[in-house]
Amino acid sequence: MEMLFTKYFEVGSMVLFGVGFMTLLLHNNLIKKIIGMNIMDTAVFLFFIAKGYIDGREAPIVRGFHKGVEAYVNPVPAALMLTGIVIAVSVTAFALALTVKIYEKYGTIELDEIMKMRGD
Amino acid sequence: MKNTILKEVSKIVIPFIQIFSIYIIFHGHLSPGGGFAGGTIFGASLILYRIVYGKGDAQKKISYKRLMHLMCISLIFYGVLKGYGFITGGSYIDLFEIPLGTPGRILSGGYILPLNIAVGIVVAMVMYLFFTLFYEGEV
Amino acid sequence: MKKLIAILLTGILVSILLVGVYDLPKFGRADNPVNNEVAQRYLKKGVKDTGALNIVTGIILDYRAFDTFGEAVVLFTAAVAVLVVLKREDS
Amino acid sequence: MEIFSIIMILFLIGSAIAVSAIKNLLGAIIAFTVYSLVMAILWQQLNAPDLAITEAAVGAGITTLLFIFTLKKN
Repeated sequence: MEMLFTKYFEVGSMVLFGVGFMTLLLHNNLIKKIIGMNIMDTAVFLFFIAKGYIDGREAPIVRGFHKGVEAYVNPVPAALMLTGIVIAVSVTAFALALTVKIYEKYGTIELDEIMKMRGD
Repeated sequence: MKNTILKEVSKIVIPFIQIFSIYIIFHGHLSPGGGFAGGTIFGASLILYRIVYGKGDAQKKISYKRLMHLMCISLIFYGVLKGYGFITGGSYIDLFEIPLGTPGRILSGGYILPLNIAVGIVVAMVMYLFFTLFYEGEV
Repeated sequence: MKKLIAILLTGILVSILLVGVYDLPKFGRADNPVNNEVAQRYLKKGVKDTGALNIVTGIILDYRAFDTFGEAVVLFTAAVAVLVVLKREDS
Repeated sequence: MEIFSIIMILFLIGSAIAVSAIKNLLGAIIAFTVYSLVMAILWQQLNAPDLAITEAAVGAGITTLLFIFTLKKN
């Protein structure tokens, strides 16, 4: 139970992942589903960045002179997640384009009505 | 749009947004920022121009042909320049190599500054393309 | 019924993930296994190798530059795909 | 810093639940914008300013724009 107060970033990102997953499962609307997918993305990014943090150190930008290895936080998770943010944007844009096309064809974006129209 | 106040205000605001984005791209190796953030802000300024001035004026400045040319040329430029850097760096071939310079100046860091500019151009054009396709269905 | 199953599934998933979090090392310590020799190598020699004061930029545009190239290609491909899907025919 | 981070995480979970609970689609998109912006502040707290600047420009700017124009077409 005291884990909730020492590892609050990790616990928070896992709960956010669960909330995004529930949004993905519960709603019929396609736009709500895409927002849920985005929430799951950012929860995973938050978990990675929290793993790279070290108490009492500063951001990995050298100002003035190099203060040694023990003065900066871990730069590798930040470099990896910077890639992930941009990929998340392109996935979102493509999913929204497909949503626009689905609306033009069926006239609705509720998933169960689309299923009823298709007959399965 | 026929709103005069909006046009006059955006005529003042858009150059400041663009200069801020160019500052972020050019200081990408000295301070937080870089190609992705600066390119997105530059794309936002183009989007503002498109919303305020409409389709006709925007297509004169940024036509579909020019946009695609810029994107493809910067992507190919990125690949060729970094491929050349990988060949020359740390090998025994005596080809020309950009010097690293003193850290802390703007013109330093070897290939990082031109690569940042290429990434910024690609990101800005992609954001503008997304927006116009969602807004009116044509570039 | 469907909502109940969804909530139950999410509860099971989150509890499994929280059990996983319970076994992780403590938050914010310098001797965690995340901070291994890779990060220390980048921090120690990053400025001398790349010439960039921002070490994150040094990693994404010098050490792992082809990773960023693939990312730019993904952005370009997404733009072309949206162009194909969404461009109007009549214009 | 610790208290501030905990408050921000609770606010983040609250806005994520609000996205799921609000029936109006425009309201849900605005709640998602708030979520992105609070996430950018949290990354600044975790000493990753590059990510914070990118998320504030991309997540709270362009993604919201795309969602709202998709909603306008429907």
